[in-house]
Amino acid sequence: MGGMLEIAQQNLVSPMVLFFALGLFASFVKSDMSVPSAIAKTMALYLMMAIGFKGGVELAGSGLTMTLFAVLFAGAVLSALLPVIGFGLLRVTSGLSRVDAAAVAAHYGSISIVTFVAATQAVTSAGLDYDGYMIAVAAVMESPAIVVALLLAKRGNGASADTGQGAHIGREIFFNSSVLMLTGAFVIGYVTGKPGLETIAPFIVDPFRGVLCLFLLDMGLIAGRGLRSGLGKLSMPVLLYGLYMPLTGAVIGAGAAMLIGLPAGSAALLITLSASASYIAVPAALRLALPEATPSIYLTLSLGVTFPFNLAIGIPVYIWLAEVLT
Amino acid sequence: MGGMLEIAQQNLVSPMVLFFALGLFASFVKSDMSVPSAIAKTMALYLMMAIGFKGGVELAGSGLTMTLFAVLFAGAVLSALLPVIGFGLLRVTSGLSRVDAAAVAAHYGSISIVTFVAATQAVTSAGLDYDGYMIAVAAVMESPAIVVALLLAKRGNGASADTGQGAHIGREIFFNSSVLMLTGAFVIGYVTGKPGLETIAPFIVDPFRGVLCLFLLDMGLIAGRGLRSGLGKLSMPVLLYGLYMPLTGAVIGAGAAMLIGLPAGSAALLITLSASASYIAVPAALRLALPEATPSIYLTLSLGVTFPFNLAIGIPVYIWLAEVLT
Amino acid sequence: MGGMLEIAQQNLVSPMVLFFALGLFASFVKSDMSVPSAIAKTMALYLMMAIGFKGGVELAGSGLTMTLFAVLFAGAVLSALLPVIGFGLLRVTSGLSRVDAAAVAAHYGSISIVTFVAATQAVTSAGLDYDGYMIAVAAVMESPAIVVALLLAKRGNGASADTGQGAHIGREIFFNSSVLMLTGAFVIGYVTGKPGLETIAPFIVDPFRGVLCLFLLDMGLIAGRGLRSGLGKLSMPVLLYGLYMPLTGAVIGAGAAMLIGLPAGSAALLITLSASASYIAVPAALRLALPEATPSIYLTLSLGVTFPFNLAIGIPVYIWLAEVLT
Amino acid sequence: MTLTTHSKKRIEVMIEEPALVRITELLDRFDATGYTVLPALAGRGMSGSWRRNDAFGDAGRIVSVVCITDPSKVDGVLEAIREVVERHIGIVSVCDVEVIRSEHF
Amino acid sequence: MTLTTHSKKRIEVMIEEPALVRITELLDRFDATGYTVLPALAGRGMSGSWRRNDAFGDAGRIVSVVCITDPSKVDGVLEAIREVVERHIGIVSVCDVEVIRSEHF
Amino acid sequence: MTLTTHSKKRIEVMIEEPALVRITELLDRFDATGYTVLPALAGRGMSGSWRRNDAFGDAGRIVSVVCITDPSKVDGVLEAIREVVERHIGIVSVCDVEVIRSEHF
Ligand SMILES: Nc1ncnc2c1ncn2[C@@H]1O[C@H](COP(=O)(O)O)[C@@H](O)[C@H]1O
Ligand SMILES: Nc1ncnc2c1ncn2[C@@H]1O[C@H](COP(=O)(O)O)[C@@H](O)[C@H]1O
Ligand SMILES: Nc1ncnc2c1ncn2[C@@H]1O[C@H](COP(=O)(O)O)[C@@H](O)[C@H]1O
Ligand code: NA
Ligand code: NA
Ligand code: NA
Repeated sequence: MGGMLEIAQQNLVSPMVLFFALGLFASFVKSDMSVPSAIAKTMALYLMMAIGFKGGVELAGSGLTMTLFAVLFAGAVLSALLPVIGFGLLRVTSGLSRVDAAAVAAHYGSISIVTFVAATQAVTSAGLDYDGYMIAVAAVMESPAIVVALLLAKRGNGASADTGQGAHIGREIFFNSSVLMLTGAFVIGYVTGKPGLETIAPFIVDPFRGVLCLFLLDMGLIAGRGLRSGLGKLSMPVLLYGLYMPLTGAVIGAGAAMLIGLPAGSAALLITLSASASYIAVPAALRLALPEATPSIYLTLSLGVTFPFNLAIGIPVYIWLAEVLT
Repeated sequence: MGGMLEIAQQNLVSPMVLFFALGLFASFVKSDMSVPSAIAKTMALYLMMAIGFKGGVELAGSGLTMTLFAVLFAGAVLSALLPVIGFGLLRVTSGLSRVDAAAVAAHYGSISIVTFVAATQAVTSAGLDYDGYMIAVAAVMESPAIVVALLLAKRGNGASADTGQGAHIGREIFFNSSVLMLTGAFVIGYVTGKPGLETIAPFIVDPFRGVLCLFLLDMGLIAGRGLRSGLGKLSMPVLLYGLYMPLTGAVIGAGAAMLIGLPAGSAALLITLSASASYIAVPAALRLALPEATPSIYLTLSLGVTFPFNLAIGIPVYIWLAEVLT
Repeated sequence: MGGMLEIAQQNLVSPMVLFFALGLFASFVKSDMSVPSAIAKTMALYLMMAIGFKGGVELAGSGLTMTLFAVLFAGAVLSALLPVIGFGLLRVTSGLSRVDAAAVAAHYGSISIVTFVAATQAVTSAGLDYDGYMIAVAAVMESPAIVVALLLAKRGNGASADTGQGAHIGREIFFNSSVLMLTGAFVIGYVTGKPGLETIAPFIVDPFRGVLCLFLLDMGLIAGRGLRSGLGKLSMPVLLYGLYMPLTGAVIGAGAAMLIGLPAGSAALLITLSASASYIAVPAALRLALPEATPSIYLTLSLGVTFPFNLAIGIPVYIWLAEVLT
Repeated sequence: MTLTTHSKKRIEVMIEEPALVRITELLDRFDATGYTVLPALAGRGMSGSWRRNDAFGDAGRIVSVVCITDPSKVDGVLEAIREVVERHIGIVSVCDVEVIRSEHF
Repeated sequence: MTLTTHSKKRIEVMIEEPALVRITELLDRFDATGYTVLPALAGRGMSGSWRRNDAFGDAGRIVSVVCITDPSKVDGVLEAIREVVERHIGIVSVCDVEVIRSEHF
Repeated sequence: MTLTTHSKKRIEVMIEEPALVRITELLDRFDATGYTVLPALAGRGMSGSWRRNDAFGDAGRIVSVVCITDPSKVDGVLEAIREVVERHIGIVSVCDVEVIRSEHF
């Protein structure tokens, strides 16, 4: 199915990646272009609604299998394990405080749903299939990383005790908009199946890739502005973390995929999930649970460095990795 | 055509109702999920634009008939009559003040366009057809109830005279966004007919049901939050009104449908209109015209109690009623 | 292909024009109908993304020709030349100050992308084709008029020197959202070609005309409200300018089209571009670069007078002109 | 301050959106030179709490009307505003401000 | 002013949106009768600058909480707010205002 | 108040959105520690009335820039702001506030 270079090249000239590049360009020339935040928020909801629903419908078609449970379990373990590794790496290589290191590590243990969505498109373009349950895996991988990172941060005395806010934080971690929309739409897709999908396909299937382009334009704008203001503040070891951590996650995710025996398409997605870093759900949860951590570090890193890296280079590599290993 | 249970079951597992349930669930677990108000407002405009346009196109196909005028007239009478009945029932059964009783009654005389839209989908799923002019009936039924309720409220001395604001209130009642969009799009649909529809069908027809799902998700969120904060403040008689008044309206609407000799699909819609309660246009008009009335009563009742009731249980019942009676 | 009257009539009963009329009507009856500004802004982005992309794809199909460069050059010259003519006419016929005259002239040298988009629809409805590069011409014509008008205004001493703001103003003129989105999407369309278009056509092609209807509804609302409050403040010569300047521009644009030997469809678009007046990009740039100019004059004129004129009457005339002359 | 400034009053009215037009008309009537309306996102008061995204239409939403005006006009304006907010949901406060261009107020 | 007015304090807290709930719960706890939350578009402070359209989710956005309350309650409320803003991004200011309907505060 | 507070000035500039960048650059230049920009929905002034939803693009919209700063800086800042608002649509007011964490201003 073609080598890595071919996938990479095809990826780089997709409208998706090019609109992201347009956003980056606009931010670099300091254009006033912007997408209203109400629209950005709704597009994010839409993407999760669509991907969740389609995943549920797929699963209704294929049924519950042992692989499903294995990969859900693997997802949870990866999300809990990667922050520990990332935290260790950061503490050893960079001068980040315990709290900042834990905060950054949380982002890389959790996932970026947009990176995931972009990967589903690239997987399909590469002629592969993926299983519907991979969307459930994405939902499962959102939260454990946050819990683990909070434990890492609080083990020291860098952070003061957070009394009486447990309920808010718990909600923010387990019932945040992103987890709930993915899971909810997944369940609805599962319940209504193909007939349900047919009634709303012209909304959630057909325009999906176009909406993704507009969303990525906005991400390019935001990532570019974040980079412009934040890049100078990152030390070299931290910056490098934004590049090697996704690859580290990818390798570990690839190992898990091999263990379970996932087919290539789904393996590529599990690898992508492991390699991707959150920039919506985790930052919001951490501002509440770990306000001492510096937002500009984790946001610049996950949105400004790792996201573009994954979108342009990472995804083709992960697909190639999945094809080679499975 | 199947019995009521079949329609009901089919209705309950439609993506529409399930997304509403997801919104309710999200509000009960206190998730931060929300749809920006700019989007909710635009989706409401969109739904009215789409349903209005399609109705006009239908009418252009079928032409003006005596039935059309009869049902328009019936709609206006129902909208004016139901508040009188509702007002009487509330005054007798509940301790609501004259002003609050009139305000609540106004909501149930007017209509909920989203309930109507959901009913058109359910009618179609049940294998029935409806006439395009039913959309004009919906538009006609929006406003008379407000006028009648104001008269009921002002007959007593519970409300002070409202000097010099007549023009604003009149506009709010007869040219509110909802009436104007429905009527305007209806006329445009009528004028441009099928060729006009073809040019914009990929916008107003194809994605319609998907948009409705997202809109209903938002309504679930809002209804759930309204219920959580407002339900405790409603007395039992008021709460029960939210359940028996739609059924009362339905029966009276069914009578009108029989008198006119409407076919089953259109009859189901007239019954639904009579049974539904407004939560957008009427509240806005009443805050201006009857500020003494307590918003939390009428909003909790119409949006939190009657809307979910109609969506989940009412609509199948009304369709079944229409099939049985016609 | 039918005379002017036929094109005009067909244009007047298109959903596009009728929704604009609905917006006008709603504003005249002082309805509260409105489209949230976040949505209006996003629809504008969407229209430019769609039209830009499609233009680029067209060009990828037809390749770079001499005509392309000729018409790009002609566009730049027209955009720079028309403000000089307009400025002269205003200074001679109206009592407008140098600064106000230059500001108004800038709007008419630049273009209205929505008028352009409406014209592409009308051209297609009239059975004509247009070349993809006309979108690049639209992008090229946005900015020169602003520069020329600033020179006209500053030659006198009506405006104080604007120190140290050159960079902002330059960005506002050459990298404004509108220019960048048009050009960027055009390039992306050119690079990805037909295969790229296929992936996102259900987003940018199919619902395009429907979105345009909703956008024009909003423009009707805004134009109507602008007219209501601003029309009385325009003197008769200024008001007339809003009617004869588009025709003047059209005639000059038609001359350029003949010189280049453009086919009828593209000629109609070049004429429309010359005849149209900006109401988004230019006002924003002028508030920064020429704050002494009175916004209510140029906005009322371009949005309240010229835009409706072009939409209802101008476009059919320009198409007819193009057909007659080519 | 060495820059010449002028003492004015800043009236702030938090009012439910449907009744906004009553406040602005009143300000027009009293020749208040200008006002600015700011949207609110959420709030709580005696009649309960609300959030912008949890309301349909305008009912239930609060906006904040800011009017900077001359002390001489404040009494009349406040009296008129009081009448509106007595029937509608809303609160009113006034504070002292200095402005730099007195011709605007 | 001839109209009877009452002296109150207007507390304004600019706080990052994720921590908003901490401020409002605190105001509830201290029986502050009401508050209104206004959105902000952009800003700059010691922790850098931000714009609403350049942030995903709520993190990084500032909202302004306005609470008009009785002078007697201000000390307690401020002390509690200080604790929140010491851990979160936010600033606090207080000014004197006059209100017309004292039963609301 | 028993809590230690510090006297500052709260400058509020209502300015048309296209000129916002001029105000914020000026605040940067004068080392004003921070500012927050609030959107407005509608307004009326000498140059007429406007509503957010009735304008395309930013032209015609007003935003409110709030800057809490030390009294010692106010004169310079106001003088510079005056120059901007003299060419642009905008109004300026200043009021006294107390803040709790002086290191922020
Ligand atoms: N003390 C207060 N400070 C600031 N805003 C308030 C206050 N009291 C009420 N509000 C606002 O005014 C609205 C209506 O207040 P109420 O009439 O007391 O329910 C509330 O929802 C708040 O948005
Ligand atoms: N002096 C100030 N005046 C007004 N707003 C401020 C001020 N300082 C900070 N802010 C706002 O509070 C946010 C956080 O401030 P900081 O914690 O200093 O970064 C800024 O982004 C501004 O929106
Ligand atoms: N006295 C005032 N109080 C509050 N806002 C004002 C006042 N005067 C003007 N404004 C705001 O500033 C904008 C421009 O004012 P002007 O330059 O007078 O037209 C108006 O549209 C209002 O939003
Ligand atoms: Na990850
Ligand atoms: Na009804
Ligand atoms: Na032009």
